[in-house]
This record gives sequence, structure tokens and C-alpha cells, in this order.
Amino acid sequence: MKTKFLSNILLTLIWVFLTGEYNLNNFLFGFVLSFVILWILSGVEDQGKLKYFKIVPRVISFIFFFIWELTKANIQVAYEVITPKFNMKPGIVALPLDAKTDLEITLLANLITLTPGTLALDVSSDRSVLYVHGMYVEDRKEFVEDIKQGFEKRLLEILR
Amino acid sequence: MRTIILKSASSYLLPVLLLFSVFILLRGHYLPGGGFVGGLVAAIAFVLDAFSNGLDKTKSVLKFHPGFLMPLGLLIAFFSGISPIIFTDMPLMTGLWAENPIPVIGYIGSALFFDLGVYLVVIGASLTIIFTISESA
Amino acid sequence: MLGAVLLGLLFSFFLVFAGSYFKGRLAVLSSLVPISLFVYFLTYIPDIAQGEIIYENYEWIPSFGVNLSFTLDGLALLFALMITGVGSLVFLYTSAYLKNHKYLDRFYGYLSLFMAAMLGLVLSDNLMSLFIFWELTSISSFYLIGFNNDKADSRKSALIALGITGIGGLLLLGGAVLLGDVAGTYRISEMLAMRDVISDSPHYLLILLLIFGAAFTKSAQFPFHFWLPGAMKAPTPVSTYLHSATMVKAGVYLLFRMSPVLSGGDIWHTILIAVGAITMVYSAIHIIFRTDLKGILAYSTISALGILVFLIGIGTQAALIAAAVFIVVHALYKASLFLITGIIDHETGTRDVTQLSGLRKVLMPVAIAGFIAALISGGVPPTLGFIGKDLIYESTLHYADSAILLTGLAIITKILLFYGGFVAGVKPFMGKLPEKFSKLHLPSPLMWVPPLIMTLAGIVFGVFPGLIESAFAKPIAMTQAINYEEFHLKLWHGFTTILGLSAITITAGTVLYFTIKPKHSLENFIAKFDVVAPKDLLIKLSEGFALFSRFWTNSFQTGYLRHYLSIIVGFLTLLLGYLIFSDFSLNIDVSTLADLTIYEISILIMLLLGVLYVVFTKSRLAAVAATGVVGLSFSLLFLFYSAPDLAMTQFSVDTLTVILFVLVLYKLPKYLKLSDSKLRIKHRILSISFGTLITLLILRVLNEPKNTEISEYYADYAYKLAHGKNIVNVILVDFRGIDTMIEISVLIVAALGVFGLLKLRLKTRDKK
Amino acid sequence: MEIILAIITGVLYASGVYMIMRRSMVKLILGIILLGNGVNLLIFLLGRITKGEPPIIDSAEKVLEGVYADPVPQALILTAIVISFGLQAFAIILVKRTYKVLKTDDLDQLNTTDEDS
Amino acid sequence: MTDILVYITSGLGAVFVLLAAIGTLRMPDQYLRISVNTKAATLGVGLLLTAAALFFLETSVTTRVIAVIIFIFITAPVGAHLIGRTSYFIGNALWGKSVTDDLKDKYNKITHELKGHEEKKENEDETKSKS
Amino acid sequence: MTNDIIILPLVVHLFFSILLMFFWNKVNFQKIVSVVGNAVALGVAIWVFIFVYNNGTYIVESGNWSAPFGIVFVGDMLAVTLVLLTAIAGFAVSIFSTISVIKARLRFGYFSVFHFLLLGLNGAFLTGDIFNLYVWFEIIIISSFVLISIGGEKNQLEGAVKYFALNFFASMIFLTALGVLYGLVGTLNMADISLKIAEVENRTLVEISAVLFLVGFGIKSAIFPLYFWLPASYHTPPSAVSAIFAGLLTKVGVYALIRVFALIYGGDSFLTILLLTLAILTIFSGGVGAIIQNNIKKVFMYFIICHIGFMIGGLALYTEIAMAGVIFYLIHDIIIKTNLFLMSGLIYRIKTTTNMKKLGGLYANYPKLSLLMAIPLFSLIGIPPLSGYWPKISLFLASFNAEEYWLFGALVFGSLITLIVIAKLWSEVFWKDQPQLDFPKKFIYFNQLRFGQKFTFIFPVAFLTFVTLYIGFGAEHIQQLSQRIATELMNNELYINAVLKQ
Amino acid sequence: MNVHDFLYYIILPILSISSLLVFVRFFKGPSIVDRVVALDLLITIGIGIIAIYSILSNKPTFLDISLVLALIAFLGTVAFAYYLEKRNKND
Ligand code: NA
Ligand code: NA
Repeated sequence: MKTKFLSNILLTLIWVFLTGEYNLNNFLFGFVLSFVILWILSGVEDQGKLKYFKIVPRVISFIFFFIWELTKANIQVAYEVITPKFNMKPGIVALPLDAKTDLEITLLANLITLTPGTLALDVSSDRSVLYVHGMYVEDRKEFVEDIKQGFEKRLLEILR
Repeated sequence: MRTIILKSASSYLLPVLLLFSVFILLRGHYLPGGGFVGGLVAAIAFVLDAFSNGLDKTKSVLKFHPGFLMPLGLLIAFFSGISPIIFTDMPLMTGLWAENPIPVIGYIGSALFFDLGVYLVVIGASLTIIFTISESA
Repeated sequence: MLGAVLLGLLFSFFLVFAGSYFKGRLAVLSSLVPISLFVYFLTYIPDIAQGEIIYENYEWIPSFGVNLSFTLDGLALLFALMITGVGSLVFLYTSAYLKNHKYLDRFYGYLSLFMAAMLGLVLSDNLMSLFIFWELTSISSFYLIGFNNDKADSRKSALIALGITGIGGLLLLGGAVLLGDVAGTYRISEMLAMRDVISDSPHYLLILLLIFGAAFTKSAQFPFHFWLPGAMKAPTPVSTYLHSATMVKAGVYLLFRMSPVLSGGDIWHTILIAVGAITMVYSAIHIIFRTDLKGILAYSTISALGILVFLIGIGTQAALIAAAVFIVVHALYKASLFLITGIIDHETGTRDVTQLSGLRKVLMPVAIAGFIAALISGGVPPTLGFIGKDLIYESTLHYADSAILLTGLAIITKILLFYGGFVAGVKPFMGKLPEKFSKLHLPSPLMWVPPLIMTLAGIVFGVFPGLIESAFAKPIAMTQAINYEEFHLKLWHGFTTILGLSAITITAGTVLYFTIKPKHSLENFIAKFDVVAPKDLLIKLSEGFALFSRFWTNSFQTGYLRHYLSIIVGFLTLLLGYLIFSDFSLNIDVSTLADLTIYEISILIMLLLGVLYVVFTKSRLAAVAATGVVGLSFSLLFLFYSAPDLAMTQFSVDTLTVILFVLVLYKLPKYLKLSDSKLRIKHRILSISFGTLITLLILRVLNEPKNTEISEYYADYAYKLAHGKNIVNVILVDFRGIDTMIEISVLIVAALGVFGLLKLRLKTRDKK
Repeated sequence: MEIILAIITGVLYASGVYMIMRRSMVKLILGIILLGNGVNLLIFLLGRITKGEPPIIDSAEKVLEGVYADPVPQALILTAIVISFGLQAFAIILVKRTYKVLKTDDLDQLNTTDEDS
Repeated sequence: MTDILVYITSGLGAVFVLLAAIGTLRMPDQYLRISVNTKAATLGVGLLLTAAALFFLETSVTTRVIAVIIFIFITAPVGAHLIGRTSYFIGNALWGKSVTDDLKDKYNKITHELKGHEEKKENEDETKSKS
Repeated sequence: MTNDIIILPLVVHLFFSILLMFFWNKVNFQKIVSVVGNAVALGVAIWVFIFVYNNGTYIVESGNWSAPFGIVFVGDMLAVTLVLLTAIAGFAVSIFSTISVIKARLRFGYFSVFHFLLLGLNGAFLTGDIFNLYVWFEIIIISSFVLISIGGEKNQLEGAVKYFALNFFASMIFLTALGVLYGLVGTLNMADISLKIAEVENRTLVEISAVLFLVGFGIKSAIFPLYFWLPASYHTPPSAVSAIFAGLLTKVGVYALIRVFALIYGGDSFLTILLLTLAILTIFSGGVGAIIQNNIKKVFMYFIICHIGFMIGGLALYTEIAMAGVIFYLIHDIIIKTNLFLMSGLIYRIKTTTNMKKLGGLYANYPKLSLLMAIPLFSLIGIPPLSGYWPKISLFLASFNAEEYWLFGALVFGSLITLIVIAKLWSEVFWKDQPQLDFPKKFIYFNQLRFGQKFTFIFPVAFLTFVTLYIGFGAEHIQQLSQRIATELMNNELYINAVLKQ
Repeated sequence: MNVHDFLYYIILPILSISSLLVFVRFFKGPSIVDRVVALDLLITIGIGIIAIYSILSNKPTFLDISLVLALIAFLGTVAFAYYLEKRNKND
């Protein structure tokens, strides 16, 4: 019930953003609209349990971390792409997962993919392993640890 | 497809896309968009959901059978088309407009209902087609 | 007169529903219909003899000038009495001949339908209604000829007869339409006044040819005569009624009727005389080679019809009177002979004249009738046949330069007809009665009295020719001859050339009868010439035509979709090419190319290559992906050229199509390299030509100025009146909202179709 | 500009027509799609093209003034696109069903209906 | 000021896009191509959209741009994941110089079930022994 | 209501198709509603017909936008006549469908699609806008695709694929023509086009657009050499569907040709020669095709082609008499062709086959039914005074007046072939003894049906036969109507003035 | 050089060239995966082009088109993946 209401509000906000009209009427309209959509979709389970106040600072720091990683890796890839010789040591690495929920796994995988040089290929059916394709797998342990200590840890901090 | 990643991503995308589709629908009279594209976006949202969660799940999520949306949409379009015949002495499809524009949507008129009908029909038809194919694939 | 025509029609309808009561003993009651009509027409004789012409007119379809206009003059009365008179006897005869037949009621139904049609034909004053009845005779005769429809032979004969008379019918319609147009009326009586207009018309020849075509097919003139012997497959009453007395004379009637209207030019006479002469001699010779009684009668009928056409061709008053009298003569003796043949066939089970002899001992009254009929046929005094023959010679003897030739031909014909009459009417009864026939006895009087009545009438009219003269000959001469002169029919003219010719005819005929016996060897001999006979030629022609039909149809209807498409595209390419190059001009404004930006160019390149990729890739899936590229390029192109709505729609639709494709494709096999390279090159050339023409077409249209009235109106009023700012959307939901309503209906139907196509499984037993 | 688009339209027509004359049903449908695109482009082009001026009235205005693209061909093409979509969807399924029943993608195997029976 | 931001964002965006394009063209196997293109393009297009937002400086535009960016950032990696694993299914080999392939023989050929458990244990053991 | 009277037939059919979709699974309800709907449509069509007959051409401007800015519906005599004929045929076929179409098909939206089809036909006849005509055409073809292929087994699917491909191509050519026309005159209203096209200086381009229309419509109306899809596909679906196809689908192509050529391209000499040649070849091809067929449905199929040639020939002559002939023939043809296919369905139900070689003995078994069937067959041949006869008078006369003797020859040829083939058909199907048949098991034969079911089978045939008889014997009325329509067509300023209110 | 010129003469050409480069990959394949990836990237670049184009033509509303594009491109990729997996399974 609560999560429904929150989703409703969230959707309403998205609507208001989307339309770009910030006034009561539009808010109400968006609310009704979101309500209808949620009603129609009432089968969808809500996985998000949002604890706003704890999360916000972590999210911000995470975003900066992510941007930093993104830039770093992009430069590496850019260099690789432009220079005539390939220096990569690519490979597919099995990454044991601490992330458990769908949301956690998905976010982790997406972030890994968005970071240049790595691509989350698939999650094992028992959700225990994330297979990641990396461009620079010089040392697979280091590769695994980087991700686990970097993305996964920070992400789980936010989400749990 | 059995992939958690797609599944959870799409469950968040679905409501947002539906919202977006209504947005596209409503602004059609003023800016690019309209019932057809709006309907397609909505349909695509459901198709996406079907790809990731399986058809049965998507069907249970949808309150109505998509087949029902087709006649419903057409009925709305039909009534907005013939309402001038019934309510006034004007030829069919004559635009009937409320005196003043309302916020968000602008002028409310039969054309809007017409576009809504289009929207529903497009959702219904696209989904019927794609669901049928998926089921018998 | 309308009532007279309707009576037959109604009676036949009546039989459809109440037919079961008219089988068996009550069947004879059907004869009351023709008999009462016969009596009805008899009552008109006094008036007609006075020179009166009776008209009746009923509006029917004035827009076409088609009305039920009836006229009763001498000619019509002659035919009407013949139709109802012979009809009465045939109806009576049938009740015995087809006694206990399962479908006797149907037979009477067709017969009375036919009689009504025939009456309508001869009574019509309107060429169109004449045509209508004309066609009705063809149809009812189709049913009568094919009456024994369980036999393949009967069906085939019915088809051939219908085919030939069908051609004639269409030609008659053509002729009638044209004649009506030239004359300004369809009423024959009114056309008389237009005689000169018609013969001066540029269409005169065409009219004649069309009318002749109709008459010659219906009246079995050479070379269309062959359907008649075939039609003898029909039951004897049909042969009697249709193929001797009435229907075959419809063509003759038409010529007779139209002769005052159309005989203005020489061509009329030349053709009719030629065709009539060929027919009468050609088929008279055939008589010698026949052994089947009906065959003999059929050819002698054709010959008689030839004589009639020949006489009408001569067209003098004498010839027309001769024709009128000969019509009566022929009806009397030929109908009798057919009925007699029917009795013989009915009793002995054979019509082979070589097998038949001595039947007088068991069928005496029939033998008497046969003998008299032969006398009439041979033109022996004092029968009406004698008068008829004399009249013929008289008219040929006085015909311009070719009198001798024509008379000669007439004599030869008459000699052969004499022979034919005796072989059919006398020979079966003479000589020794074979053992197998000794137990025969006389059939019901309903069968033998009718021929006897007719032959006796032949004698009565011979002795009292005044009856014929006043009732028919004079009225006919008055209406049909161009310049009427007084005349009298007489049995005895004194010792004249004609009497000499008659004597020669009778003598020669008698000699022939005693020298030439019908033999199968003769029949086999003539069969050798069948290869060149019109019938076989026609059959070959129709087989050839069927072959050609198959070839033509199969060479187009190959079953290969690409073949159909290539023909259609080829056809279009030809037309477009012809038009575009017929006044070729090309003003290309190259300056606009300077405006091209790099993004446009790259998108155009992508579009172009994407398209080519779709065409040439060997991977089906890659092709589908490439359509995605094409869709994207299109979408961007639309965006650059001010069509954002299109951009969105095009792209979403293309993607959805790709998805559908993808969902469906995985069950399909891989591309095969199927078509051979020759065909591929052909198709490429075709496609490229087509595409080039489209490009040229576009460039030329772009050179023309464009009217912008509509779009300006929309620009001005989309917001003011329709409250929308996106004009494309306003057009879609308002200005042209109907389009959209139907467009979504299309989507719905497509969805229903998809649903049904995939979900509906017919169980085998439900299949259809 | 127009000349290039005209040529591309020609190419689309040619390719479409060429593809529908192949034996594979899949190619037939691809041909139909190409041809449909060609037709849309033709209408678009013959309605005269205008760069960067969509027929949308500015939020501050009440009428459309100055240079603008003709909205009519756009509306027509939109309708045609949607209709073609319906037809194509149906055609794709038809192909699927035909394949299922006849076990072939080869159009040349589909000629029994023209034989006389 | 905003002009300069527009220059920078759009310029960077274009460069990233170009890099993605070159990468897609040059990279030796499917996985590397997917890898390169997803991020470079996502970042590049994100920057280009940002440029638009900066240029217009209208809330409605900005929110829309944010919506598009978020959307791309959600969908692009999911798409990459999908197509990447598909690539593995259909048997696209890794580049010859690849160092490891932990996925090898992990997929059930028929059900496409993906094993992971044993691998995890192994890893755990390793981790334990390390610490 | 009377303001919109012209479009009431559209409203009725659209309403019923929507209604039927809501009751997707209720087959019996669908049957009743569809028949009621068609009865209502028939009533409305009669009302509309009488209204226009008395008041003259009537215009409805949809959206209240005056022509040429909105889509107008034009109820001239031609349009409302065709609407009436559609209603008659639709009514008969809907009744026939309730008994002859199997339940499984009915459960998959048969009736709804059927109403969409009729909607499309009515729309095509009534619209005054060329693009709108395209849209109506599309609803017609998609509906026909669906009807032809739903539940399709081998033959239906084969037929459907070809039908689809060629009709889609036709639509594309139609659109191409439309694009060219719009590029030249910038308008879509047919009356407006008619006015504005006169100002186009480049007549070649006008002719090209005409040729494109000719091919586009020609494929739909099955003229030579564009008819190939028809013999391959029309005989495959259930008879009720074939009936409506045969009666109306090709005719809507003919209608479009008539409308466009009379209104826009009238009298162009190149087109005249082209149409004339095509007409002659169409008659010929249809005729020779009919000769060699053994399946009665296929025979009728080729007759459709052959007789389309008659109408195209008349159109080519482009005189008032010829046009009257064409219209009369069109009226006759719609009813008769519909009926022929219903009859073949009836024959199938009786004998489980429509192959002439396997058929026989119908006359012996069902004499009254056979005689009933004989009437349409004779009307098809044009035995006077039945319906097929009358238009020939006009067509013959017109071809003589134009001195087009080849056309006259073709008309005679076509009529003769019709006569011979139908006579052959009669002889084979009705006269010949029944050959041994291997009867499928579990097939419900005609004589096993209850009286009501038999009646439902026969009533539509009898009803259409009655209409045919009326056309034949009441030819005066039909001819007056045809002449009136011809006059309206030949004087297109009447139409233009009515639409543009000049 | 103002913003317009910069975008017009530098950014757009770069994007255009990028799209052509990607198109080359589309052509070369060799795997269907390459083509799907290339198509996806093409659409992504298309979104970028639209963004720049909306600046150049001063029509922010075009950005909505980019959202539709993004949405649908994603769906296309999903569909191809779905297809390829399913086909693979059935073999
Ligand atoms: Na490198
Ligand atoms: Na309106």
C-alpha cells in the first residue's frame, strides 16, 4: 500500500518533469494518470523499498564515483581504439555475487556494463555468479576484487 | 528470456513508458505525437514486458485483454465521430469543443476523444498481433 | 395475341408445379392448349383474307424501344396455324409416344414453352421482342434435344445445337440493334417506310450479314447445317415439331419478314440465292447416302430450307408465293414422315431403312399416310405438293438472266427430294415383311391419326388451292411483295413448260427410287468426306480452340506469383516508358545539390546502401536488420525535411515490423538460392527500368507548378477552427478524420486476421 | 537535393519490385516493405520538400506563416504507413502460417490453385 | 557561458560517439565491440543531449533531456547484456588473444540454464585461502 | 439525421462491426446480430436510394469542412445505387453465412470482418475524396485478406499469398498515382481535381497518372493482363466469402475506374485506345479461361474476368449509351455473380464437390432447385429477357456507333462463350447422371438438414434470383436508372457543382 | 564561429562520419550480432544527431522523437536477442 503510494507519487513527479508544467493542476492530473496506470498494472510487484534520507548522500557520492570510473575507463578505451596496436587482454570472468535481489544485481550489472572495458554478460541461473567480459583481465583476481570492492560494495551500501 | 537483468529493468520501465505514451498522446494536437505514436509506445512497453517476464505475466498485468481494447477504442472514436450527428445538427466528425481550454490538455474536444480511440485501438491491435504470434511461436 | 403467347408460357410454369398430375392418362389433356390456340387462330382467317392486319401493342421497356408489339398478317397467321396445328398433332402423338415416361410432364413443359416462344416470334412486330422469343426457342429446344439427358450423345447434340443457334442469336441481336438504330425504330411495320434509308445506310451490308448469320444458323443453311442431323437425337416429336415444321423455319420466317425491309440491294438476292442453292443441292445429294430414316429426313429438311431461302432470295412475288405454299407443303409431308418414322422406330426399334420392309402388312394406316406423304413430297398431283413445285419452277424460270441455271438446280433438288420422300414414306412398307416384325400391331390411334390427318390435308389443299390462296398466299403477297399483282393458285395450268419440268422431275425421281437402294456402303463412302465436312471442320476448330485456350490460359496463369508480377510490372513499365519518352524532356535543377549537407549525404548513403543490402544479402536476418537501417534513415530524413510526426511513426512502425519478422522468422528455413540466373537478370533489367521511369516521372512532376490552396487553408484555420497547432495531427483527427477512423479499422481487422490465422485450427471434418 | 531523392525513390521502387519477384516469401515481404517506403518517399517528394520548417504553429501564434512544409502529404503518408503496417503484419503472419502448413518458403511451390481441377 | 558549455559538451559528445564508431569498426571480436560501443555511445549521446539542454535552458527541455538520458542509461547496458549473451549462445568465439573464458560449457545447450554454483565455491575457496 | 443520410450505411456497418467484436465468442448471437445489421443496412440503403432518387445528388461534408478542404461524401445516383446493391448482396450473403460458414470461423470474428468489408465497399462508393478512396480500398482488401485466409488450409493460403501480393502492389501503384496527382494539382477532392487538372499544361503527366490509376484499379478489377490473382484465389475461400468477393470486390475496382475516368480523365484518346484493347483482351482471356475449367467455381471466376471486360469496353467507348450499358451491366453483374457463388456453395453442400466431372444428376434429384438455379445461369448468359441481356443492347449499339467492331466481336465472343460454357455446365452438373462419389464421412448433407436450415441455404439464392428477375423483367426501371447515371457521369459538371457548391 | 556554425560544421559532420563508420561494420558483419549492435549504435547516433538538429532548427520538441527512438531501439535489440536465443534453442 505504502509502496504503491510512493510509486504513484514518483510517477506523478516524472509526469510533471516530462510535461515541464509545474503547477497544481498538472500535478493532480499526473497523479490520477499514474494511479490509473498503476491500477492497470496492479500485478507488478514492487521491489523498491526506498529509505530516502539515508540513501541520498550515498547516492551522490556514488554518482561521483561512477563518473570518475566512467571517465577513467573511457580514456583507456579511447586510447585503445585510436592507437593502431591492441594492448588488451580480454576475457570472460566469473564474478561471485554478494548482490542478491533483482534490483541489486541489475544495477550492478548495468553499472559494470556502462563502465568502459567491462561488459556484464549474464547472471547464472542461481544468481550466484555474474559473468563479466573485461578488456583488461591481466590478473583475474584483481579484476574481480576491483569490481567487488568498488561498485558492488558501494552499491550495496546504498541499497541495503 | 530468462534474464534477471532485463526482467527487473523492464518492470521499472513499464509504468514510465506508459506515462510517456499518454504524454505523447495528449500533446499530439499541438506538437508531434498523437494517438498513433502514443499507442505504439504503450504497446511497445507491454511487448518489452512480455519479452522479459513472459507473456502470461504481462497478460495478467494488463487489466483488459488487448482484444477488448480494439472495439473499445474504435467505439470511442466512432462516438466522437457521430456525436455531432446525435447531439447537434452537424455532419459527422464535426469538431465539438469545450468553450475554454483546460490546463495540461488544452482544449477539450471531440478530436481529443477521437485520438484517445486511436490510441486504444493501436495498443489493442499491436498487442493482439504480437501476443498472438508469441503464443503460437 | 399476348394471351396466346402467354398461354403456353403459363402452362409450362404450371407444369413445373403441377406436373405430376399430367403424367399417364391425363397427359393427353395437354393437347387442349395447342388445339384451343389453333382454333383461336383459325377464327382470324376471314379477317386476314380480307387483307386486314391486326396490331396489338403493350409497353414493356420503352427505354430500349422494346415493347410487346404483335401483328397478325398473312405470314404470321400461316406460321401461327402451322405452329399450333402441327403442335396439336404432336402433343397428341406425344401422349402415346412417351406414355409412361418418367418425365413426360417436363417434356410437355418444354414443348409448350417452345410453342409459346415460337408463336411470340412469328407474331412479334418488334424486332427486339422477336429476338427475345427467338432466343427462347433456342433455349427450349436445348432442353428438348437434350431431353434424354442421361445419354452423352443427346447432351452433346443439345450443346452443338445451342452453340450454333447461340451464335445466330447474338448476330441477330447485333443486327436488330443496328437496324433499330438506323431505322429509328424496332417495329418492323414502321421499318417498311425506312426501306431506302436502310439500304443507303453505311451499315447496310453489316446489317444484312448479321441478319443472314442469324437466319442461316437457325435454318441450318450451309455451312451451318450440320447441327440439324445431330439434333435428331431428340425424341421424334421434337424432330417433327422443331426440326421440320417450326423452329428451323424461324430463320426462313425472319428473312421472309424482313425481305420488304431489306431486299433493297442486289447483295440481298445474290447471297440468299447462292446460299439457298448450295444448301438445297448439297443436302439433297446427301439423301442418297443415308440409311437412317431420320438422317434422310434431316437432310431433306435442310434441302427444303435451302429451297425456301433460295426462293426468298429470288424475291419476286411468284417466288414469295411459292415459298409460302412450299412452307405449308413441307410442314405437312415432313411432319408426317417424321411421325411415321417415329411409329416405325417405336414399334420395330430400328430406323435403318435397309432393315425395314413390308410393314404395310402390320401398320396399314401408317403406310397410307406414308404413301400420301411421299406423293406430296414428290409433287405428284393432285396434292398441294404439285402446286408447290410448279410455283417454284415458275419463279425460277422467270428470274432474270440465270433462269436456266436456277431452274436446273431446282429440278435436281426436287428429283432428289422425290427420291427421299419415297425412301422414307414408301420403302419401309413395301416388299416382304421380315419374320421378326410379324408380331407387330398398330399402336394407339393417337400416334397414327395425326400423320394421316396431315397428309389428307395435303390432298384437300391440293384439290382446293383456293383455301391456301385466300387465307395465306394473297395476304402474304400483299404484305411481303414489293409490287403486288393479282394471281390465282391452280392445280392445272394446261400444258406448259412447267408441266413438262414436273413430268421430268417425277419420272426421274421414280427411276432413281427403283435404281438406287439405300445401302450401308453408300453411307460409308460419304463418311470418307467427313474430314472436309463443315461439322468435322468445326469440331476440329473447336478442339484447336480448346487447345489454344489451354495454351493461352496456362501461359498467363502459370501459378507463379513472380510471373504474374513480372507481367504486371512489365506492362506498367511499357506504358510508363511509352508516355515518358513520347515527349521526353528533363530539366534537372542541379543547383539544389549545393544545399546538401553532410548529414543529409551520410543519411542518404546509408539509406541507399541499406536498401541495396536488403536486396543482395544472403542472410535473411541481416536483411531484416538492414530494413531497420532503412527505417532509421527514413526517420531522420523525415525529421530533416520537416516531418517530425512522420519520423516518429515511420521509425516505430518499422521497428515493430522488424520485431514481428523476428518473432516469425526463426521457424523459417534459410534463404535458398532459388531462381535461375537468367530469370534474375531479366527481373533486374525489368526492375531497373521500372525504377528509372519512376525517377524520371518524379523529376518531371517536380518541374510543374503546384497548387497550395489546400495547405494554406489548413495553415490558416488549423488553430482558429480546429483548435490544434500540429497541423498534421489536426488533419489526421479533424480535417481528414475519416481516413484515420478507417485506418485504425484496418489495424483492427489486421489484428483479427492475425489472431484468426494463428489460433484457428480447423478440424478435418469441418474443412470446407 | 530532389534529384537525389528521386533517384533513391527509383531505387526503392526497383528494389521493392525486384524483391517481390523472388521465390522466397521472406523476400516478398521485404520487397513489400521497400516498395511501401518508396511510395511514401514519392508522395513526400511530390508534395515538395521543405527543410526544417515543420507544419506546427508556434505556441505564440495562431496561424502558420512564412515557409512551412505542406502538411497534407505528411498526413497522407502517416495514414499510409499505418495501413501498410497492418497489411505487413498480416502478411508476415500469412507467411508464417503458410510455411507451417506447406513447409516451404518457396513461392514456386504455391501453384496448385492455378491448376485446373 | 552556456555557449562554452555547449561547445564543450557537444564536442566531447561527438568525440565519444566517434570513438564508439571507430571502436565498433576496429575491435576484433563481438564482445569487445559491444563493450566499446555501449559506453562510448551512451556517454557521447548523453553529452550531446546535455548540450541541447544547456542550449535551450528551459525546464521542460531539461527534464525531457534528463528523461532521455536516464532512459538510455538504463536500456543501453541491458541491451548490451542481452546481445552479449546471445552472441555467446550462437557461438561467436572470443578474440584469439583473450586470456580467459569462464563461461565455457556453463550454458545448458537446451534450456540455456547457466551454471554458476561450482564456480562460486571455487572462488570462495580462493578468497578464503588468500585471506 | 437526414443531414447525414448519405453516410448512414457507413454508420450502420461500423456500428455493427464494433458491436460484434464485443461479443466475440457468442456465435449464435453474432449470427442474429449480423443478419439484423444487414437487414438494417438494406433498409437504410433503400432509404438513401429513394432519398437521392427524389432529391438528386446529396453531399455530406465530414467535420463540417467544406470541399475541397475536408473529406466529402457524395451520394450521386451511381454511388447510392451501388450502396443499394451492396446491401442486397450483403444481406443475402450474411444469411447464407449463418448456415454455410463453419462455427470455428464464426468464432474468429467472421461477421465483424464481414461488416468491415461492407463498410469499406460503401465507403468507397460514397467518398468524394481520392485519398479517402484509397483508405476505403485498404479496409476492403485487409478484410478480404482475412476472410480469404482465416482457418486457411493449403489452397486458401496459396491463394491468399498471391491475392495479397498482387493487391498490395495494386495499392502501391494507386498511391503512386495519387502522389503524382497531388504533385500536379495539390488537392485530393475528386471534383476539385477534375477542375484543376484541366489547368495542368503537361498532359503527358496527366496521362501517366491515369495509366497508374488504370493499373492500380485494373489489378483490383481483374482486367487483362492484371487479373492473375483472381482465378488463383477466389475459389478457395468458403462460398459465402467467394460470393461477396465475386459480386462486389472486382466491381469496386470497376467503379473506381468509372468514377475516376468519368470525372477526371474523360475522353482522353490514348486512354480510350488502351482501355479498348484491354477490354477486348480481358473478354478474350476470361472466355478462353472459362472454357477449359472443370471446377464450377473456377468457371465462374473466369466469367468474372470476361464480364469485367464488357464493362471496361463500355467505359472505353465513353458515350452516354455505352455508359448506360456499363451501369446496367454492373447492376446485373453484382447480383448475379454473388448468386452464382452462393449457388456453388449450395451445390457443394449437396454433392460435396464443385468439380463438374464428379457432379451430376442434380436435375433429377432436385428439379425445382435446379430450375431456380437455372434462372441466374440464364441471366448470366443473357437469355432475353433476363437481366444479362439488356445491357448488351446498349453495348452493342455503342460499339456500332463508335465503329469499334473489334469490341463488338469481343462482346459476341464473350457472350457466346458464356452460353456454351454454361450450357456445358448445365449438361454436366444437372443433366449427367451422378458419377460415383467417394463421400467424406461425417459430412452433413443437404438432405439431412432440418427444414429451417434448408430454408436458410435456399433463401439467399432465391432472394437474389428474385432480384435478378426484377432486373430482367423490370428492365425499364433499371434502364432509366442507368441512363440517368450515365447522364450524370457524362456531364461531370453536375457532380463538380454539387460538391464544390458552385 | 558561433554555436550554430560549430554544431553545423563540426559536430554534425563528425556524427555523420561516425554513422557511416558504424554502417561499415553493419556491412561487414560478420555475425548477426555485429549487425544488431551496429544498428543499435546507429540509432544511438541518430539520437545524438536529433539532439544537435533540434538546436540548429530551434525546435526542442524534436527531442521527444529521440526518446521514441531510444525506446524502440532498445526493443529492437531485445527482439533480436530473443530471436537468436530461441532459434539457437530450437536447433
Ligand atoms: Na589500441
Ligand atoms: Na471536426
